[in-house]
Amino acid sequence: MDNQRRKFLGTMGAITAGTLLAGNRFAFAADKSPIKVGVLHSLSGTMAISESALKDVALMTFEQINASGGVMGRMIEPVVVDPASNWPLFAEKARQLLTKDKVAVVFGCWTSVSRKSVLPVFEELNGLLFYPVQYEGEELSQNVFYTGAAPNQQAIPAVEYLMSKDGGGAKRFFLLGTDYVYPRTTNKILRAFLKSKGVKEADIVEVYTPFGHSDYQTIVANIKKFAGGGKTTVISTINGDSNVPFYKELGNQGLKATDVPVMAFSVAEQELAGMDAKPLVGHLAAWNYFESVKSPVNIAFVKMWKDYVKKKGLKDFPVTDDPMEATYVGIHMWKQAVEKAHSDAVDKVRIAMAGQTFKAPSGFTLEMDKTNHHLHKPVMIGEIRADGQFNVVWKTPTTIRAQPWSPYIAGNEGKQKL
Amino acid sequence: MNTPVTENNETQDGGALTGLAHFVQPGELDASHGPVLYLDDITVSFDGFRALNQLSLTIDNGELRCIIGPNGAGKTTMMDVITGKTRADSGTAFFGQTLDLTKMNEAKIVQSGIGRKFQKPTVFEQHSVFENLELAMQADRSVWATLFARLDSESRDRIADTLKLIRLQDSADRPAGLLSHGQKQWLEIGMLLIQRPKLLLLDEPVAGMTDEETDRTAELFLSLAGKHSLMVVEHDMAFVAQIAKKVTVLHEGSVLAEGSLDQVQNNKRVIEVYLGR
Amino acid sequence: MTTTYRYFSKSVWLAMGLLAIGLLVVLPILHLGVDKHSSLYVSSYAITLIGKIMCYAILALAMDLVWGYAGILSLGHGVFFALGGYAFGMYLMRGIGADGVYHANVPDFMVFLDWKTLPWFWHGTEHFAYSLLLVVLVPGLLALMFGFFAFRSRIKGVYLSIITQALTFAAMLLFFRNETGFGGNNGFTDFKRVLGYSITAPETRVAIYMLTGLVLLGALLLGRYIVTSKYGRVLAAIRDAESRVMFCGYNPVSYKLFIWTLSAVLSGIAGALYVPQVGIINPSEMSPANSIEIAIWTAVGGRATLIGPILGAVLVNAAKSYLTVSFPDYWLFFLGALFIVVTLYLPHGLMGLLSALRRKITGGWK
Amino acid sequence: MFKVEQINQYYGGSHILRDVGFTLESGRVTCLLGRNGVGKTTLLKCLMGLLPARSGQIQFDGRDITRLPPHARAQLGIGYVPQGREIFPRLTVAENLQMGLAGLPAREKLPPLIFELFPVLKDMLHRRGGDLSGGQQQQLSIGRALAMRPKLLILDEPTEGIQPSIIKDIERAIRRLSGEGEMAILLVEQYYDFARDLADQYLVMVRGEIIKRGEGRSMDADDVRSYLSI
Amino acid sequence: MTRSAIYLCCIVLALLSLPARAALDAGQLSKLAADDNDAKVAVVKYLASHPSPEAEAVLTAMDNDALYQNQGRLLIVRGDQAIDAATLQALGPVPDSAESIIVNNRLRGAVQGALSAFKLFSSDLATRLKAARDVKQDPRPEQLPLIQQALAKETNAEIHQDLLLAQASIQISSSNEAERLAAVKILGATNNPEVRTKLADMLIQNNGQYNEASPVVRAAAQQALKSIDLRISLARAAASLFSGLSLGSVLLLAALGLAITYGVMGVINMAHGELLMVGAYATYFVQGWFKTHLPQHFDWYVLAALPIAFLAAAGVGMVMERLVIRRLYGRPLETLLATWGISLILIQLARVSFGAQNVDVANPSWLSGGIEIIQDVVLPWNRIIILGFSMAVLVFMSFLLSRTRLGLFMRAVTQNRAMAGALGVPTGTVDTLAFGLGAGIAGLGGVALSQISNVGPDMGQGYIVDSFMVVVLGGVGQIAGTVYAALGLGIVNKLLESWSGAVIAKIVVLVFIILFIQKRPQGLFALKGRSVD
Repeated sequence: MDNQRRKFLGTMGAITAGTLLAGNRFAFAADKSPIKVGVLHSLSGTMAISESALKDVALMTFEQINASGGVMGRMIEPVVVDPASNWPLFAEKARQLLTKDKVAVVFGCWTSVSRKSVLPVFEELNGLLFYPVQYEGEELSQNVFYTGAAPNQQAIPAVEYLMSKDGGGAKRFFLLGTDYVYPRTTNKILRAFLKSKGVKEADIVEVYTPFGHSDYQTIVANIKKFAGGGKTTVISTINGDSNVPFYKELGNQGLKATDVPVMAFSVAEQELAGMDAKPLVGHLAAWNYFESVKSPVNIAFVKMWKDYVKKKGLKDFPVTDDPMEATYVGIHMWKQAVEKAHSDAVDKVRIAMAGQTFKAPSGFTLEMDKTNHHLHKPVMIGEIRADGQFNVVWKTPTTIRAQPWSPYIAGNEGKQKL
Repeated sequence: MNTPVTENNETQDGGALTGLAHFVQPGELDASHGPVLYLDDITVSFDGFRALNQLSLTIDNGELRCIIGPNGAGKTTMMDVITGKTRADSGTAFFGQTLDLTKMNEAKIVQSGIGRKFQKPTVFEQHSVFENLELAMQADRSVWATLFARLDSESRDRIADTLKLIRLQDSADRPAGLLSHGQKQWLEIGMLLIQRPKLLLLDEPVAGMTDEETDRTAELFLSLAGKHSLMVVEHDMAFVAQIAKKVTVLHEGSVLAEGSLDQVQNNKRVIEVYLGR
Repeated sequence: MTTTYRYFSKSVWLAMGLLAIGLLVVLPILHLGVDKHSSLYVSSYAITLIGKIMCYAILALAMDLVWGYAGILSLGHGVFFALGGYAFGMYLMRGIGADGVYHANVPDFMVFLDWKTLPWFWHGTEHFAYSLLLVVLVPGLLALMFGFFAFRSRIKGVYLSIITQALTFAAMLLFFRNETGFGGNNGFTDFKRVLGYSITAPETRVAIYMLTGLVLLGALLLGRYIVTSKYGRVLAAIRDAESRVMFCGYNPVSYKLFIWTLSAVLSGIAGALYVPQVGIINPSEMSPANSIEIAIWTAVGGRATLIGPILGAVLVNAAKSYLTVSFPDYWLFFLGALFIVVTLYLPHGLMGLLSALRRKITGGWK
Repeated sequence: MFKVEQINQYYGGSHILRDVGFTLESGRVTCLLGRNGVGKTTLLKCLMGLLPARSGQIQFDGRDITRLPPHARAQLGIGYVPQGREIFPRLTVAENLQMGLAGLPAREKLPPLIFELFPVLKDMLHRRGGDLSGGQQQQLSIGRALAMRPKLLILDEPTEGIQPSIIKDIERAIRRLSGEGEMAILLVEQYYDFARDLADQYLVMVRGEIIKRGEGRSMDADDVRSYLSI
Repeated sequence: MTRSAIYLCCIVLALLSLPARAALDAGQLSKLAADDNDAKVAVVKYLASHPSPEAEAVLTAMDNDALYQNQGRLLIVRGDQAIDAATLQALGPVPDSAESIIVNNRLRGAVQGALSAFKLFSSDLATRLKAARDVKQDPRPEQLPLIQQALAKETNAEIHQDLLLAQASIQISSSNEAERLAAVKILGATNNPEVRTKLADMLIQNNGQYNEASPVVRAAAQQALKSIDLRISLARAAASLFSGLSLGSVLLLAALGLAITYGVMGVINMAHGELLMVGAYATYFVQGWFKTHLPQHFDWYVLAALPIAFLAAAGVGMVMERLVIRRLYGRPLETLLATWGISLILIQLARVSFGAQNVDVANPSWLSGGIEIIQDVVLPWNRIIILGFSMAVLVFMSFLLSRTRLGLFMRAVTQNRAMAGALGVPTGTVDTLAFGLGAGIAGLGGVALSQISNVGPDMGQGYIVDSFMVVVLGGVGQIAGTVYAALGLGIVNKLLESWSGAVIAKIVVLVFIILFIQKRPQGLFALKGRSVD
């Protein structure tokens, strides 16, 4: 029904626009119909907690682009669907977006499993997916642009920082994660990396908890025990809801960041807004962007989001974070690529994407790698402040090229290109 | 009972050889000598309350026995023990001379030839009358057999006969749930009969029946006696008078009196329990 | 509600036949034989969506057999469905061969875990026939074991429902573990081929789709045979008056066990058909919420009707597909309200509603 | 003050109560006699509203109470001592008695009359109801009904399975209650002597019908006994 | 720490007693504005060695993220006023161009170490005690001179002991054998795990050489290790028992409401988890109200939240009962499905009205931190209080059930509904109220959960399976059984977790429950009697 009406309005719009622009000297001006783009983020179920803000930031970005004249003069028409944190439903919705709604591009997914679920669909139907979340790597697809960080753009610099004098010169590593692929792979890479740095096997512990685990008493006690053996740091790949009980337990059992800092890869401003940050001061996170970055682009970006949340009466937290920035960057790069290619056709856009640059809120100019579909990104380490923001305590001087295939995993040599 | 001592000894261990005349299959009824049901010293208690108190009772082959007694005398519990629904705390219960009821489960007990009608009529209300009888009919009860079961003409005839007997020919295809109370009682009796049980336990079979239905039930029971053994629990004294040869009065979990209706009615203790106190 | 339904009236047979032809013959032709830009073209979206819903319909039918006919409400049928899916998924994973991202001899996720060789329970899964055997045996044996203990202990009603929920929850946690050897949270994805054919080829898709349709049809006929057999009547009798059935000389344990196991096997087969069509199997299929939803499809359609659960599965899932696009923020309200309305006002589901309407029109039942 | 007219009740397909009607007066004991299964208890359930009557009317103090739920009837002042006592087994004796006050305002206390009639209850206040002997439970059940200060007291076979000494107590209690003249009492019995000793009027029920009624003193003469004996 | 630095410190300490001190060296301070952390650490060390109000002010400001720089000048920001860091003179409002000086963990550690060393000289006993504790727990070599200085002056025995331990913890690495021996001898009384590691390290042989050359010291170390290990293992055992009890109390709070609605009334309420959620959101709501209206009493918001959460959840529960559950009595399986529908609606309602994300519910100060039974073995206050709270709820519930008229009616209705009605109990109203009570108790559980876990729309889903397991295991209708089952499951789960990891522990517990129920279908505390089926 709704689609029908939309289609009708779209056609009417195109006809009107076409009439108005008759005689325009540009050959492509005839096509002023809206470009449909898909938004594939869970709005219900367990992942809604993370993904719903990405849907809103995407809609905000579309609005911004439309307000400034659209893409090649064509308006963006978003098609929002709810895959409900249900992985097979992700695949179904992806297929629907590509075959029924015929969207030019899809922005979406958060978890690895959702990406893995839709990947065959995008490859089969030659669709285009922009994936905005940091992930474990070990994947490369013609049909996906990865705007989040690969492990070498997050995990490895973070550990290097922890081992440095400023990071506290960590000697022992407690790798704590939720039991799924991202933590497993990340920790595997880290283990190999640590070994290459001369860290002994006995100084690394890996512990995994089930999804939704909420009782971290034993684990925090074990961290303390482990920390008795020397300068220790915790590298947390705990995901989602479990972070709140983990950090609460940490605070209440008196584990201080100055003694045993926790470096998290899945905790950003949005997550912190959902917990009391005061006991967490000094704990760390590694990202490619923090809201507290003081670049003019970022100040505008943060203001735009805050205004948008207010204007729309959204329930989202008026803070920005890395995946939101990655979504924002991805959409803009796609727009640039479409304009460069003079077409929204997937094959043309894909070619145009290579080497695309964009001045990102992180204060750096990000570049889409010419060959591996990943962004060159800066790496930043932030320490949690009492107000739920991060102090950027360290950052790379320039952007870093992604290595989706970690050299620390056997058999990955020479795989960095598509 | 006057069963020879030797045979009694044999039956104690489940019974392989009874007497010299015939060989008995374990698990099959042997009531060729004496009582079809033999209860001795049965005690059942719930939460300290003794529902049955050292109850001893025997029913002969082909006998029609009426059991009466005030509420709470233990009639239903006794039936529960016989049919394996309740386990006795102590005492022995034999069906025939070889089948130890205390060691069998409900289904086994039924298969060996004891049929029971509940106080509240329980029929399969969603099934038709015909199907009710079909399910109750003696047949192979294994899952496979029922999966591939086909009704042969003999079975159809038996169902038709039973329908006639219980006067439900015209309702054969109606769901049992739509029958009147009395009809349900009849259907349940029919479901017992079609199992061809050796012993029928009937708990208040005429409750809720019209006078006419009651009379017909009495007729039916009298005609069954001899071929089957019947144990009827009933309060309706007119009905009891119609059918009873021998009456047992239960009181507080054990037998208070036993004998013909006359004897029982004139028994001092019975009068005391029922009227005097 | 009256007595057992007539299985089925002539018009139902006719409708079913037409529907089967439409789904199994016409749609595939419109997908394969018609030009993509034609208005008659049936998209791969429609084919996979219908295929998926048909898998759910088989699952709902399996649920109906135990719940509708035997009165056993399982809140853990997802585990059987998922086990079937995993069993066939193992075959599909092996079918990837060395085409995975690591070009290794073991599935990619094992490379993450540094497993050099396949664990023992993966042996033989490269054989299609063996994996089909697993599809049947694994859910079947689990159901048999669980059912044997549960029914023997006379656990029924809500108790049984709750422990089936615990069963699927425990299984979900087990499969989430990466060390268990089934790919953890990511499960199995990225399948390449089945029996040597590319899994994304339209012909393969249509073949699996048609197979699903045939299995659904077969399951329906099997279900009809079972519930109209004497066995089916005994089963319904157990549901309505278990003690009476015992006093008719039947042992309810074996009766329940048979239908329970059969239902688990059917669920497993549905899972096996589901996996190649949706392209992923992961432990969330075993989440208690998913299993409860299966019960809802069955309740919405109408228990103990065979057709009803199929109808319910189709309607609820179609509504879900539609509402998650049109009203993404509100579809949970619809779903929740549906649960409540059906249980409160439609205790016999849509089929009950239909027959009530028919009675109203024709005046009186039958 | 309590009037029953043309009550009918069915169970399944069978007619359990057939046009039952009678009236009860304050200060008088009415005995309803009949064997097991004639429908006495069903009738009482209809009077209490536990089983709504299919047809007919029940009036209490001139008010039609046929459609009232049980608790509303209790609040109007109908006390019920059911067959089998129906003591709350896991409540203490004191709590069981408190339950008798359920229909009254919270400040009401137990009338001392209860302990005068059944002194044994006083010693057992903290025992669980389920642990009492049958006779004690019967006294408790009557005491519980008296706690609500009923205008009509219904007793269903209070002598069933009770030892003679307690039957004497109960008899004394009923006599005293009726003697005070403020209460109508409906006593359902099978125990002829007990009924005869107490009855001001009697009703005999057979197969759901009241087939005989009369004054209590004429019971012997009317050969009521024959309807009860076996 | 080099020897020269120690000398330097000694000289500095000698200066401490000088009456008048100059303001801080602005040149030194300005290095704080630079990006070089090594330089910053050096400044902190400089400040640590110049105890003065200015130094303390600067360090405190750094610790609180209140140190700013404006064009190379260091400012301490208090509210919206700026103070010159070197002179502590007020400078008026904070200029817009001021930038915060970022203090990372390394600096913060140094800052806090310096501050606690300063506080060793405080005239306030409590401050000194706390400082001594901090120093004992985290002794830093650069603190040694200050510690020794303090030791010389300290009169309080407890503080003295702490300082001795701190000194020994540092001197254990001394190159002087006598100092080491003295240190090791004292250290049997420490609980510091790092010290323990150092002691253990002495006894390790490397290439045939003990790390500690002196056999006397080794013997003492052996002795010290023994007494430390005994104490630590006792404390750890106590702590793991506690964590089991604590998990049990959480399970109990989650399940108690269900013990009424399911156990007593026989209603399968799949929306039970969402009633917990209602309680938790009510807590969030009250917290927000306190933040805006009563910020000075913020710490007490949790207490105020208790009745609100109870009423909110009870209200939702009563509405549920009236509108849906009432019509489904005697149809447990349908109730199950309908309440599942209700749970979906409640989740989405929460999502629509509060957003999909978790909301922030802070622990008030009296629920933060914990009791340290020995160093690094802490029993957190929130868990202790929740343990106590669960017992209080239990008492509250049993009071309601056993001492009030409503409770009496409820028990009577569940034992014999018809008879209760015949005695004048409006059974329908009692059902509603009883369900409200069960729901309200779930709401109280929600308040407790908000203090240890996340508060979000989906939070209830995580508890529903666990709660049902507890009630079923304990035996339906058995409040006492529920208590034993909850605490037992908590302890078993925690024991298993330390042995096999969290995932396996949970699976094993579930499988155990499934098997147990096969064996005893009526749960731990079965009701015996005729009415079993």
